[in-house]
Amino acid sequence: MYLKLKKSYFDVLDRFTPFLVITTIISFIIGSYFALYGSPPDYIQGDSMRIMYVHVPSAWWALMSYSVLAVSCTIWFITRNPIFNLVAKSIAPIGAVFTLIALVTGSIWGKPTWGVWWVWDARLTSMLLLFFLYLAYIFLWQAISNKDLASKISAALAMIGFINVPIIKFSVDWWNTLHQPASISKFSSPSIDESMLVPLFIMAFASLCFLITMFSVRLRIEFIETRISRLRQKIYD
Amino acid sequence: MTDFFSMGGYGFYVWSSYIIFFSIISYVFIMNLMKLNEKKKKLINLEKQSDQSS
Amino acid sequence: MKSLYDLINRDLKIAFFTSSNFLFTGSFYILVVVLIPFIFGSDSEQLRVIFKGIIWISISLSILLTLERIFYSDYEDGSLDLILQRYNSLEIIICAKFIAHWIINCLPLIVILPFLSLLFQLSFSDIFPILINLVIGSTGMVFVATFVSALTLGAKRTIFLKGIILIPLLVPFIIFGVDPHSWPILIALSMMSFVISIYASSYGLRLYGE
Amino acid sequence: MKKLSINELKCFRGESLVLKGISAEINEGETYLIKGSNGSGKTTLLRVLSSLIKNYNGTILFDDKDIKDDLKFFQKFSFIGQKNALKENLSVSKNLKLWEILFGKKIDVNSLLQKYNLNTVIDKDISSLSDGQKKCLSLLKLKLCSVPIWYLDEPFVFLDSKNRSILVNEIESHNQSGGIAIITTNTELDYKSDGEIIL
Repeated sequence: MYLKLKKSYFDVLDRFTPFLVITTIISFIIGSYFALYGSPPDYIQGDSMRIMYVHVPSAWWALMSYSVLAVSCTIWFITRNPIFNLVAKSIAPIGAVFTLIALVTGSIWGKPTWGVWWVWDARLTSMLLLFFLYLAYIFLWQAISNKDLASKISAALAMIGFINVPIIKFSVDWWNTLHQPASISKFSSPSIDESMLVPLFIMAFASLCFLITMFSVRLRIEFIETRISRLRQKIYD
Repeated sequence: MTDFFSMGGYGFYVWSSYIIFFSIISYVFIMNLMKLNEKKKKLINLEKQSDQSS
Repeated sequence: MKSLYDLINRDLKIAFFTSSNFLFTGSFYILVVVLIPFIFGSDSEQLRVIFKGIIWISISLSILLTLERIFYSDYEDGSLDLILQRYNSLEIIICAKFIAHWIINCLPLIVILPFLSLLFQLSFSDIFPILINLVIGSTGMVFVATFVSALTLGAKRTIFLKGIILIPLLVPFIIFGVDPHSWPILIALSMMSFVISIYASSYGLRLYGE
Repeated sequence: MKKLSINELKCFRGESLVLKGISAEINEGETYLIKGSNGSGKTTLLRVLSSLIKNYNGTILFDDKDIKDDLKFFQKFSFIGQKNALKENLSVSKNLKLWEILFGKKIDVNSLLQKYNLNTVIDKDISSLSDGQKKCLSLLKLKLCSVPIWYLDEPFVFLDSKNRSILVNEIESHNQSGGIAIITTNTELDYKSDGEIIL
């Protein structure tokens, strides 16, 4: 039941944050330079291909965050160590932000590529549903006033959502082949040139650093909140 | 220079997506840091209170 | 077996006594379908296509609207305590809720669907695959709705939150339900959601008990 | 000799310890009061005792059997909570029909309602009844099954003096037939009890 909070957790997170922030900023600067200037334009899509360098990393990390969320909820179910719940709780909003970014930039990319802001492409649609899975998880935490109950229920929901993600992906793919000619998806087999991989990986690394920074900050907020509620109980008991 | 900003005619799309990306990211970053500082202050206050009471 | 029957009987009685009985759910579906020609005009070729989709929209809406009747109304007035005390097998309670809710909410649509399809000049051979899919798909949707209802017992009464939770989970059923040949996948999905639902609902009810 | 014995009962709600080691021995035919201020865990204690909350430390024995292991324990008590298990938009008689199903027996409606003089409201909707009348209806659940233990959560709230004396008589006759009654209260109650648990 009890979360054993050691002082050392705080110390480690505190010491690493400035380092992480600096790495994030530097790698974003380098990444942006390569993404916007230092790489050649794509020979089919031209310079609009540059949107990929923010879109694709966001989509990757959005998916990864949900996996982390669901896996830590699963581990929580097995070990009942509340720290895994806090991990899940603090990664959810960041994942939601990345999903939102992936959706918006995907739609902006769609305009020059397909000529429209949105197509009901399998990937975009499953991304949209993933966004709602994130929202459901976050709102559930807010809707239940009893934090203990909230942690148990949202963990169960996250696991069910995780089972649902591949089903949604599979079914949306199925629906896509049923209703639309497959040629519409230009994303599906992009022959990525080596010169594009460099900025892509730098931007992905930068976004990952940002994710880790935010994650550690949010985790610390959760730790502090637990301590605050415990101190309150001690004082007013 | 104008070449760089026009991005071969795709300037609006490319720049708007980068602006959106970085503005959302910095908003999230600043909001969370502010929240962290606020919570830290609250914790320090409470710790003082509990030291006094005990 | 007797307790299963008793619980179903009780839910059906509640539905029968209040405004949520079969007549009303049936008219809900008819009214939703009546809206179609007003929106899309009276071109019967186009209407036929839209009609098949609207059925699924109306059934997911009706499941969403009645979500709180599965467990929440019993929880709110304290009957759930009594039910948990009298029938100490959670699985039976959950199965009873599945069946009762399906009878109240989905059966009316399945019964009136052949008559509704007459309005859109669809023959019985057109409607038969839809009917099969609807029977299987709506069962699965009820399984999903039941565990969402059980898990959100402690949440504030916000139908929108429950909608955000429920609708992404219903998407696969709708996608496969619309396609007339995908009933084997629908059966698999429904069976899977049955298993998940038994576990998740009893977890939710147990948490509520604590 | 049927007795309910509680041993070092501890229960967490979230992170806070609500029940801090409670022990009591309640013999056949006794009435115990649970006293405590608001939020001190009276309802929690009753829910633990009726094994609706299973997550606790310590032991609760009834008739020398642990209530966790006794699958039949659910048929040995009646729990009257603060929620009254009545559907607001249905009439009294329809609500009784629902109870008939839940309790699995025929109810003689008229003689049951006679108990608290509720015959006049039989066709009224629950939502139009007063709080006191709802409470009386809720207390009628005690008459629907004969069980050795009664858990009553704030039963005297909303009751007028006449109905209160009816309930007191009920509890006394239950005690005389060897039953146990456990009553929570947050007000000073001039009720003669065999013991008290103070939270």
